[in-house]
Amino acid sequence: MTATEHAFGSGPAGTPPLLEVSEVTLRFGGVTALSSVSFDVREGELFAIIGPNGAGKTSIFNCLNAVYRPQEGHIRLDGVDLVGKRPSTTAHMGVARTFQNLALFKNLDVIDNLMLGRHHIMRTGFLKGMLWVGWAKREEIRNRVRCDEIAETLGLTPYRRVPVGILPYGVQKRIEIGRALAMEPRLLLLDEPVAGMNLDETEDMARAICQINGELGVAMILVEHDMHLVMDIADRVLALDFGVPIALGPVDEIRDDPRVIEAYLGQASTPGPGAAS
Amino acid sequence: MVLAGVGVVLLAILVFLAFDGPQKFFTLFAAGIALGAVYALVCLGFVVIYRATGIVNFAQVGMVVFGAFVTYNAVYTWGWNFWLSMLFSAAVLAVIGIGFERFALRRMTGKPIFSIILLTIGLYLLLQSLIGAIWTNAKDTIPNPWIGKTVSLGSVNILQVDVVTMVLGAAVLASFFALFRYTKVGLGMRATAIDQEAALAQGISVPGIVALSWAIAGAVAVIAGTMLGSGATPKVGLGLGISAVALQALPAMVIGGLDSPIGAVIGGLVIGVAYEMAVGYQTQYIPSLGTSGFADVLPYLLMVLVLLIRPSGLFGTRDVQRV
Amino acid sequence: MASTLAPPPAADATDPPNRSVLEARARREIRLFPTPSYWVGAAVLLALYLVLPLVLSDLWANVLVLAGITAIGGLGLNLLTGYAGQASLGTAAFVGIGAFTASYLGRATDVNNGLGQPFVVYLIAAILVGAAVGFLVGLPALRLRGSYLVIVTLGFLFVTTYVLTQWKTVSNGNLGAPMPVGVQIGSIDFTSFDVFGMRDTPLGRNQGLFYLVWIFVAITALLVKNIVRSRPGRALQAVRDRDVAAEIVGVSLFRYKVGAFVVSSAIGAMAGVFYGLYIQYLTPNQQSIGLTLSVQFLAVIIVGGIGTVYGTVVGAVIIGGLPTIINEFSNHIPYLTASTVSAFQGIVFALLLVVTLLLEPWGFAGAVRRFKTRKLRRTMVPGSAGSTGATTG
Amino acid sequence: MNQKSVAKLVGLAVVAALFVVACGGGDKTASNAAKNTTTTKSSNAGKAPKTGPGFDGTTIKLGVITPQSGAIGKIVADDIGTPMTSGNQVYWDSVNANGGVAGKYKVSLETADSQYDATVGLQAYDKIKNDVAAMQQVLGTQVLQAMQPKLKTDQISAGPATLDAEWTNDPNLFPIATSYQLLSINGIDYYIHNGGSKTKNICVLAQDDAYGEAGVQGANYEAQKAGFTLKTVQRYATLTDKTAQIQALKDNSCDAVLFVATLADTKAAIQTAIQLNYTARWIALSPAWLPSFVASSESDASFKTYLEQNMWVSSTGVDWNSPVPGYVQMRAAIAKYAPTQQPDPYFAYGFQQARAMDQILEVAVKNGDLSRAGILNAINGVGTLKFDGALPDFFYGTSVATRKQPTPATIFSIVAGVPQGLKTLSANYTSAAAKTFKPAG
Repeated sequence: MTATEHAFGSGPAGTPPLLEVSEVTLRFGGVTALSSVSFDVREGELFAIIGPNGAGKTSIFNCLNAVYRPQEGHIRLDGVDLVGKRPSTTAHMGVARTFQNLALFKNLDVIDNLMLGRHHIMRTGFLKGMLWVGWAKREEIRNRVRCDEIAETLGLTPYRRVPVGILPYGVQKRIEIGRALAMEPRLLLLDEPVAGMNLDETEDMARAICQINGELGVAMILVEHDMHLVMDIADRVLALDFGVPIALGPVDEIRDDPRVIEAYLGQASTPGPGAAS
Repeated sequence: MVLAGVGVVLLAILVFLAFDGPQKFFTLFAAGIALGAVYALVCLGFVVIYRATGIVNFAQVGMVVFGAFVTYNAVYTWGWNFWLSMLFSAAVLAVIGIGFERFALRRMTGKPIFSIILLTIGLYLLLQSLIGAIWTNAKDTIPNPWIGKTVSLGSVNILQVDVVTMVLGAAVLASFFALFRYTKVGLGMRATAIDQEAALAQGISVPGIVALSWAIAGAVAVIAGTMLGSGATPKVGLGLGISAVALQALPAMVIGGLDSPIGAVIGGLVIGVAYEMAVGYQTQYIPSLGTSGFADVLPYLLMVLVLLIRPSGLFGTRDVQRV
Repeated sequence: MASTLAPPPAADATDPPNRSVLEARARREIRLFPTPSYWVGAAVLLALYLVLPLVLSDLWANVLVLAGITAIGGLGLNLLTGYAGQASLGTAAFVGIGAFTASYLGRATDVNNGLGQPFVVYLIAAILVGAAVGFLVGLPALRLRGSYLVIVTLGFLFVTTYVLTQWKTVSNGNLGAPMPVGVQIGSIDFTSFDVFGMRDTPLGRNQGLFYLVWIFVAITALLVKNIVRSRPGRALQAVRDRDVAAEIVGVSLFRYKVGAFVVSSAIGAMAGVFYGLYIQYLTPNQQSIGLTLSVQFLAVIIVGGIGTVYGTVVGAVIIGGLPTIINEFSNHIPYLTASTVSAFQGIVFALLLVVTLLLEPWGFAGAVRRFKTRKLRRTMVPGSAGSTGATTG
Repeated sequence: MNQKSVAKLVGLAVVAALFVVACGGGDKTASNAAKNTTTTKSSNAGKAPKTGPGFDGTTIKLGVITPQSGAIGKIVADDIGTPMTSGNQVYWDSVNANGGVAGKYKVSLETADSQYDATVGLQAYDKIKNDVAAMQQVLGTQVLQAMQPKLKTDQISAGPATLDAEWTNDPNLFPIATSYQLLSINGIDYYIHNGGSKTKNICVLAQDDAYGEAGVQGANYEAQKAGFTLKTVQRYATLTDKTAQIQALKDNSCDAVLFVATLADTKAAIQTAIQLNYTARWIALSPAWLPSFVASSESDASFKTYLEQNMWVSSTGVDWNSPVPGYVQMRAAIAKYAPTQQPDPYFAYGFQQARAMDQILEVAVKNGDLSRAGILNAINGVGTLKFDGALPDFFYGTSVATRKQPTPATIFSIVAGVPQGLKTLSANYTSAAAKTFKPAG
């Protein structure tokens, strides 16, 4: 895996990390979803978060997206605290995300979904949009071309004008990645990108992830059940169990960590390729 | 906390007004409770449907008016006994309710919420127009056993028809309580209200529960409509004034919490009393608010106040936001 | 599915996406009239616009003026409800606000303390007032969803009639106020339109208003269309389909939910100005600017098509014309007497609403789109037969 | 379709449009009306009257815009619109039987449904305006207000079917009866001089709308002229609970209540008064009254008794069985053309309204001009509208400036069993204040 080497190379120790999560605690009523979670993600790194169901993986993403507001701790992106910001602000700051259960705008076509990824890059507001001619039109064409390029890369061109709601699941997954790419993110959050995929699809997706990480240099956080995938492509891994961080380190260390093995053996399903989420 | 503060302030205002002129105060208070009982009955119908489907059912307004006219038809045209007529009307409206659910609302599952609400508005208008086509020459009141009769409570006179309304309101609330608490169907209804999918997974027949809810809503609508048509406060009599009153009950439902029967009753009483107090004292104490009309918007202002403090109403279940 | 991500360039048999090709395609796709048939349609509409007032009877001119006014307000409501997914029963309130702003500014100085301003001034003022009030109404929408929002906007409707009634300077209270009489833009008087001296007598008020109102329908439709085909329109639809996901891709809910209210209310108030010109005397009560009127607007967008621009206009013509058609043919409909005509109109109206929602939830435009999508799916997406239809959702 | 053929089509469409512009369609009546005005002056008596829309030389067609259906319209129609239109019709039936206006021009009515809604009313107007020479009846204040500017443009005269004083100031309208303000003034004044006094507590309970304003305006004027102050003015929104207002009347010990209501609220107000054990002299303006309140068998007994004991109605006209020639004629016409018609104040109003129209048309015939403009001019030539005792005569003079509203009101008490449930206490009662009252411009 070349991506692994590449990622290690791009994050020299000593430079400040892109993302710094420190001592984040999140509670819902009496339930503690995350307890003192700390980690950092370096520029260009492919970081993975693993853990059994209910470990709090998606909760971390929701904190990074400012959907949830942790009661304690800080989340700094380039030194700016994300806690208390609006979710839309995180997009402007360079955080993009794909969702476990897909969150596409299903009445809109593929291109419009990709264009929404470029929402925070574009500037046309109500007034400029109303007038259309000139600025708004030029911006629209410019960004549409960019989205077409992304669609082409992801093999979405045949479906360009089809409302995404009627497209097959695998295509929708790719559209979601495309939308995240269209956002030109600095940090990409991938929530179980291969869930429900067969072996071939999983391999395709893995290749895509490595390519985005490697060629575009986008830092990533990958939440995944598929341990093989994680072990294959991630640089470093954080293991969570019921909201509590149990291990953090390079892939090799985590693989052999007894606590991680225990947490995973504790649940019925054995992690492996193609495991359904 | 804030809510308690608002409550204390409102209560203090009531106490002040009570000492200001007891006779007037208690007369208005009694009228407010009577009005509140009508609102409560209308709201209970709204609540049943909201619990089952998660929408505010404007068709309820139409069912209230339509129910009144069906009762009228049985009492006046066919000369039936009042209670028998009401029972008959309840059966008719229960069937209409089930019909609405079966042939209209059920097909809307998964559609945007405003489409569903609009559908219920369409059904409301349909019932209202049908009234205009069917009963072209109706009298202004449903003949009833309590016309012109009052009971005295100290120095306050209350219409007998209002007393009956209050008793019926209390009875409906009590039967709701008993139904939800002690019957298997009620348990199913509670489960459905909390989570339809989970209820389905537990083997509860959700479509059956929803249909039953519509039947109950239809029957409750008949009680509200019949009492309004029989001259219960606000004495609009038999006519389209009933739908205006039924619409006025919407803020009461929000104040109580869209899914809470007890909330519906308390919301109704709060709105009823607030309305009468506003009419009775506003021109005297705050004449700058105009000669009338403030009382009509006060329920909505109270509603916004409650929503600001508790977005799910006084007794409603909190809505969990999902990504 | 075959290879997903860009395979090595050498392995790609087809040409790599060429920037200029893509740009040309983008230009073609975002055109207002992408195919010649659209141009034909536009030309036919233009011809109709020019000819209709000359041949229409006063009654039908009246009906079409009112339909045009409903179309304008409906376009605003469709932006809010159809595109942004915020259901509102408050449209009639903005019609009232627009009408009374126009009345106060536009009626003569000797009539109930009017300010005697010209058309352009009171039109712009009404739009601005509508936008400002729309901003205030939009704020609660940030916290309220679905049923709650519907009830709050209904409350807003009641509060508006109350405030207008109490604000006697503007509305003349219970007595109601005359609306501005004349509509002059430059030297053209729309209430007595003389078609550049080509007729021996000027056209009537209804016909003049037809020319005025429908040009504004066209302008409003164009502006709304521009919004929905550019960045803000996509953002609104994203908010409608999945508001949290929209926020995560960078759409500010505050800006777009409130923005939708602002724009839609401004358009509603503009419709109100024309409603005032049409009705000429307005009393601020539930009968003239109440729930019935609001429901009328909602019916227009449902029947015409939620989330489409041209559908709204079609819906306005259908909803506006239907009662008169029924009335005109009431003699030929058995069992219909003078006293049951309106009940019959009401039943037809309600059934139209209910049946549309049940059978074609995206209205007239939905039926057209369904037809197109079926074609599209057949050619574009083989093997997705089991998926749901594009028009449901 | 290629670009060329598209361009061709567009061109054709535009050419077609211009062609039609030149040939002209549209509002022919406006041009007719304009032409008619110019020739009116040169007309002379004796010749066949000038024709116009609604008059083809033999038959005069008059419009009636009244609610016939609709949510509120149906109620208004049943209680007011239908009997009033029937009054119009019966009058013209009897005139037509004698040959028609001036013995030769028959009159027919064309009715359009306003549904008691201004928007629908405007469409009803546009529907029939080209067919009619004048509007016999327009019912509903909001409907008429929306129509006023159009009446002016189209030079159509209209008979208002409400009693607002302001109608007197519109040259296109021909009101026939004492206004609400004067009914209030006279009603209160009658009370002061008959059983009450200035020192009694006199109050007002009024609907909070334009009609209510008119009643309150009259009450204030009477109070100022007679030298007392109104104890309290209570207002209510129609179809809402009136407990608070009645309680306020009771708390203020009101001895007399001027009741400015419509029949939709009368029952609720009185029932509330009964409930609260409140008794006073109620002086109701005519729109609050409906004969069926005491006529129908199923009405509530305490309600009937309360009305009989405590309510007066300030209205116009006389007892149904009065021997005045105007009523003799009306009863004869009913016997002949509408034998099932029950005694009804709105029927009587409609009958007299048609009588007023008749007088105006007679003048128009005499002027030799039955065009719209001619009829409009005829209003100013009628001098005084005479009703043979059915209503007080109405002095019109030569323009709106010279019109003098009739001042008398008739005060009725309520008696179950007599026609309309009304028994005259004082016919054509005029107070001192009524003589000086001027409606606001």
